[in-house]
Amino acid sequence: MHADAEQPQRDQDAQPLLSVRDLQAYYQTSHAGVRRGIRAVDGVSFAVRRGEIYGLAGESSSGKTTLIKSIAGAIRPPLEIVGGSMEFAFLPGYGGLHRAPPAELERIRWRHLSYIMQGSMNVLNPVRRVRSSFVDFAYPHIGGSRRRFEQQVIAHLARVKLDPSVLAAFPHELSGGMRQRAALALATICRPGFIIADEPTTALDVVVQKEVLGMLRGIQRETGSSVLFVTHDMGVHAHITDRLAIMYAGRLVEEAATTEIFGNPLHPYTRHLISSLPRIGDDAPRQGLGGAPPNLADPPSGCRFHPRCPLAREICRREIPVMGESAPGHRVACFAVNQGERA
Amino acid sequence: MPATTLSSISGAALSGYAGYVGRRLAQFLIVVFIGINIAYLVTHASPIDPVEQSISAVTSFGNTAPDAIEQMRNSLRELYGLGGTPVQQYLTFWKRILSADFGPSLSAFPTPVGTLIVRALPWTAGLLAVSTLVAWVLGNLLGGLAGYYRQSRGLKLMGVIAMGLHPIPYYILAMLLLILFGFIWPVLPISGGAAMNLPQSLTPEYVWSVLQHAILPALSLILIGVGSWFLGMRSLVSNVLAEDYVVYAELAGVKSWRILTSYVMRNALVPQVTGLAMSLGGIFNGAVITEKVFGYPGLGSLLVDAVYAGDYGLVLGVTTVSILGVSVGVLAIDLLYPLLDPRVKVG
Amino acid sequence: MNGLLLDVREVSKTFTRGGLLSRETIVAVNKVSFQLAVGRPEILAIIGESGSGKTTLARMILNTETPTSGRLLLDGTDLAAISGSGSRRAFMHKVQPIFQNPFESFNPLKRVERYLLMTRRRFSGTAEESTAAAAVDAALHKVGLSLKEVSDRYPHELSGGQLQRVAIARALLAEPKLIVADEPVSMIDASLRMSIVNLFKTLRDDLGISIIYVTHDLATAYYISDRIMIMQKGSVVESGDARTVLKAPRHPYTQQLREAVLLPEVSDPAANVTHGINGPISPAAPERTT
Amino acid sequence: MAVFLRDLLRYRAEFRIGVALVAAVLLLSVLASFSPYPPDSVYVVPPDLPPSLTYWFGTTSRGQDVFWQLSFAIRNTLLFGGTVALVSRLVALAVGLISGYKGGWLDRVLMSVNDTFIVIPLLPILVLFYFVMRDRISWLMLALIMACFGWAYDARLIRSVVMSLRQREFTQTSLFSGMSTRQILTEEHLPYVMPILFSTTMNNMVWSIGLEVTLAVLGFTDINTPTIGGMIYWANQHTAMVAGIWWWIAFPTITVIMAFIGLFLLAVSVNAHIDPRSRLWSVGGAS
Repeated sequence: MHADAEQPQRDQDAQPLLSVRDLQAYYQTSHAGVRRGIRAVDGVSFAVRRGEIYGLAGESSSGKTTLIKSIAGAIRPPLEIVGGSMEFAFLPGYGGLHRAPPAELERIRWRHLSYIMQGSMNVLNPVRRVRSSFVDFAYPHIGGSRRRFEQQVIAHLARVKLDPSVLAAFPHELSGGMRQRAALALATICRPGFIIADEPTTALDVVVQKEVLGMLRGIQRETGSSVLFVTHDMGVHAHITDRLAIMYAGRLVEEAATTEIFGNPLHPYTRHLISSLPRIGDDAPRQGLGGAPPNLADPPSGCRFHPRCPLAREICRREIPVMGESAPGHRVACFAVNQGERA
Repeated sequence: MPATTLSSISGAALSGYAGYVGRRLAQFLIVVFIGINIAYLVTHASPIDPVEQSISAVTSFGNTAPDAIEQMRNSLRELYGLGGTPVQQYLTFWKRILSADFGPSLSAFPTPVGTLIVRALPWTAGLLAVSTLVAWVLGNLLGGLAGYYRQSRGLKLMGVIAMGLHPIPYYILAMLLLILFGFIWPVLPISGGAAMNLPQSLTPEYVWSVLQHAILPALSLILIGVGSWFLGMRSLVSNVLAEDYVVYAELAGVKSWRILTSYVMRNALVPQVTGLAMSLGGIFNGAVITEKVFGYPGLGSLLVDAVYAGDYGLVLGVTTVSILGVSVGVLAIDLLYPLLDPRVKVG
Repeated sequence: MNGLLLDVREVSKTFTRGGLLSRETIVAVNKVSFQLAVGRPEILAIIGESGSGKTTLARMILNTETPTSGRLLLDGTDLAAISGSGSRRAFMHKVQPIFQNPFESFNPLKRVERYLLMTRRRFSGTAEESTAAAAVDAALHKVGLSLKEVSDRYPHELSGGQLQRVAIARALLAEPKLIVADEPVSMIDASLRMSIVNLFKTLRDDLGISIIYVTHDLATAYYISDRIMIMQKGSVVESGDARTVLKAPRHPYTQQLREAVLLPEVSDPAANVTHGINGPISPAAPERTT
Repeated sequence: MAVFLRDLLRYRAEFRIGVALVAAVLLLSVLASFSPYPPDSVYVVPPDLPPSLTYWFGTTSRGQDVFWQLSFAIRNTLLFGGTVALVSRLVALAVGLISGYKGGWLDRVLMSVNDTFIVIPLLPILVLFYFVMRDRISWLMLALIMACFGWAYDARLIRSVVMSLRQREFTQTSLFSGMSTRQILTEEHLPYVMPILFSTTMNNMVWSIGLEVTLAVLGFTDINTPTIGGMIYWANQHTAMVAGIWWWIAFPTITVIMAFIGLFLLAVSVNAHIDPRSRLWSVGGAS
């Protein structure tokens, strides 16, 4: 239903490429007969439109990694999808990669959906040349003669400013930045409609990071892919994403256009995240947030942020706030912000 | 800019390989040096005179005239460099080894020890090479499959069998095979290298006989080898499966057999090559005893029989050749290693 | 007093890799010099990317790495002259480290208070158990914790922020004059990071401890440091007052670094096309939450 | 430690089987103290009797009761393996800890020697040793010389563990908390080395007992002290298999195989329980 709420978009945007509805993903462990659940993702809904870079921000215990794993279909015990669905437009009717049959997965992988992983440094097979990774990953989808394929790869490598000689190199012979650019080329060579990027530049030095982000942006513009971009780094989000969702303790707390999030943050947690970041040239003192991120095996009742929230009130302890639209396209889950509409 | 970086890097890789070869050669020389010194220490630091040992062993077989014994004693002393100061003895020892001259064999007088060893060497080398290779390939293949298809019942059962086989010493397994095929189900020759009545030649009958005779000794070496490579590979594969490049290839929908071969097994094999080099000494020990059990005419039988016959020169010769042979084998594997792992260590 | 607390003179460190036939030399730190004055506590940031040599330099100051050439003097004592447990302890009494990964800073098999009590026992000279506990508690209070919260806890039972506070409290128990902190907040969650950063300011202002803050992050360096040094491939390319250098960098490399910092604000609203709602964006949020 | 053992017993079938096998073998060896016959006397019972209620495992051609002879043999054999393991542990621990913690040229020298000892084929050297010692060889002497060779593989394992521990930040924290090198190695690092020490002890016993059996069967040890290998040696001397006295060979063989598999399972399960990646140390073996 929230998809309806975002209707003011043009028609082609009306059908999102990915819609996640009320997703619940728990780590269920059964140790010595005692069942324990870590509610890493607990009721998350959002939609990624065609041709946008959708950002997801959150700290280490926010559940963003679990969310990515669930969407990517990399669900292995003890992780379990307890409820909700994740529907891709190019894979309709299954409610998630984990429910799709292998033949369907084979059809969409790399053609429609690709990944840039957190440990991108280590995604290339260390004992084989870079060329073979391109052949293994992309050739089955592109086909044609091997020579034409190689020319296509070389042309694509030029987009990330890599020399063709990279293909004959082993991964350890490349610098970190070169490897990351090779991984970026590998993930985009089939022009997939959807790219999941999980902390793709976290391990890079700042200068290289900016360069790689620019390349990702360029390729995305050119191919019109959608990107789900996950990082804890708000600076990166500000630089590259179109829309941005903030996650805290397994739930979304705010979602809006990136300009709106940084220009007019509403949730107390988002406000803190942005205001606490130091900036060169600004000498105002910054404050840390009291308390600590909650233990997801035993999360606080009501709003999970309430123990650390300066605006917390009685209702926050009892009830779970739902995402309400405070302005067109700006959703926030906070009683203090939404009280006009709610109570 | 990337092109320049690359060429300079591959230059470094090349010098890295040269460095690697240099280090392996140095280690080879160290092994041989220490090994030969241990042999020297064992023979010279013992309170018992090996010459007297030999003589008492030889004389215990029959009556020998006293002056013949005295003559033998002197020639042995001279032969094994037991005269002179310790420094002189040490130098003589090395001189003999470097010139591969161990004198005549006592037990097969006057055949030189060298000739006996050269005659036995191909048997041992052939048996070892074939059985080690078969065991390594088979064990890694099955172990790799067992690590990848963890649910397969057949492979699980194989794991249990491997756990039972791996810790059994070569002698016990060889004996069990001997009992099985010698007493309970006598279909295979249980002794010798080939049928006695056939002349050594390349005729099909002779070759067939050699192969038949090799089955049991090879089988006992292979069974234990397969068990240990199987277990090692299985645990390596389960580690490699968690590596980013494997997870990523799975996400990319790379075909399963390709992931198994080019990603999982290919990477897990790298430490197994090092493992092969490191266990060569142990495998050789196994070959020695297996040869003795099956009366196979290789270095192992030669060594044991030389001890029974009190043939000092032969024992020393076989020991030295063993150290040298195993070291050469290790060096060969080490030099092949970069073919499998492009990341030859520079450090 | 106007001596030097730390005097780094033309320090270099080279690593050689390879054996007899191929030898490769890597210059990790190349003739770096700087001083910290006694009685004038300050925060000095050493900034660099990976491979800049900043961590090697920090290790040489901590005397866990010996320089290939050059000298380091702490309070007039040459670090190269330190040998034997007595002088080593005297050195650690003056300099203490803080590490990057709070979860790795303590042995996972041991309770964290072990390190607090051990530090107290080794550096205070008294073996009295009850005063030790009181001293540990006092140190923990300085970082916003108490012995009650920490005692009997294993590292995995504490959060990253708490562990980093414990690590700082442990360093304080040696009553050092200098703390060398290598990327101390890069692995701390965003919501907790600033409280740790502010803690360093408190240590400087209230306890008079000088701090060498090693980082790749220009923004936090600007926020807390008095002086900065920019390192590139082992050499210091620019140094000086933090505000001056970072506001108006002179060296091209510093300018490049400064350019590459991604600000937590949308600089070019046209770049983000989805929605039209924007306006002038103030650097700080309009309403502060605390 | 108690929790560790409890978890092992509860979750690892290999460990349970291993404990059962080793316990059975140990029980048999303890029974040696209650033997009605001295270990080295012969012709105390009627020879060549098959297993019966009186002589559970039968009797030998030398007039010995196989059951009691076996209990002496397995006791001596385990004692031999234990001695080799104990002595070689001391060397392996010292070399591994020092090499791993100190690093530098000392490490390079020690590892060069170490790799040599891994590679050298030991059996010919032990045979050579027997050749020059002959009847003066005692089991203790053999145990010591085998211990001199049996440490290398495990020293490398311990070294790799210590090397990775040294890299970890808590080692620096310990150092700056004022701990001495000895204290860091014994209090901070040893707990990580202990499980490996345990599993290598088991593997080392398997190795040394296997070699001892081999040497004894060939007659290259002190054949008058009853050991498993010694029993098989005498059985072979009396051509027991040909004569159909199978129990003389079967029972020692079964017992020693039980010991091997039991010890090996203990090693494997402890290894898997603590660190599934422990085998990966050999990746660095080529450097």
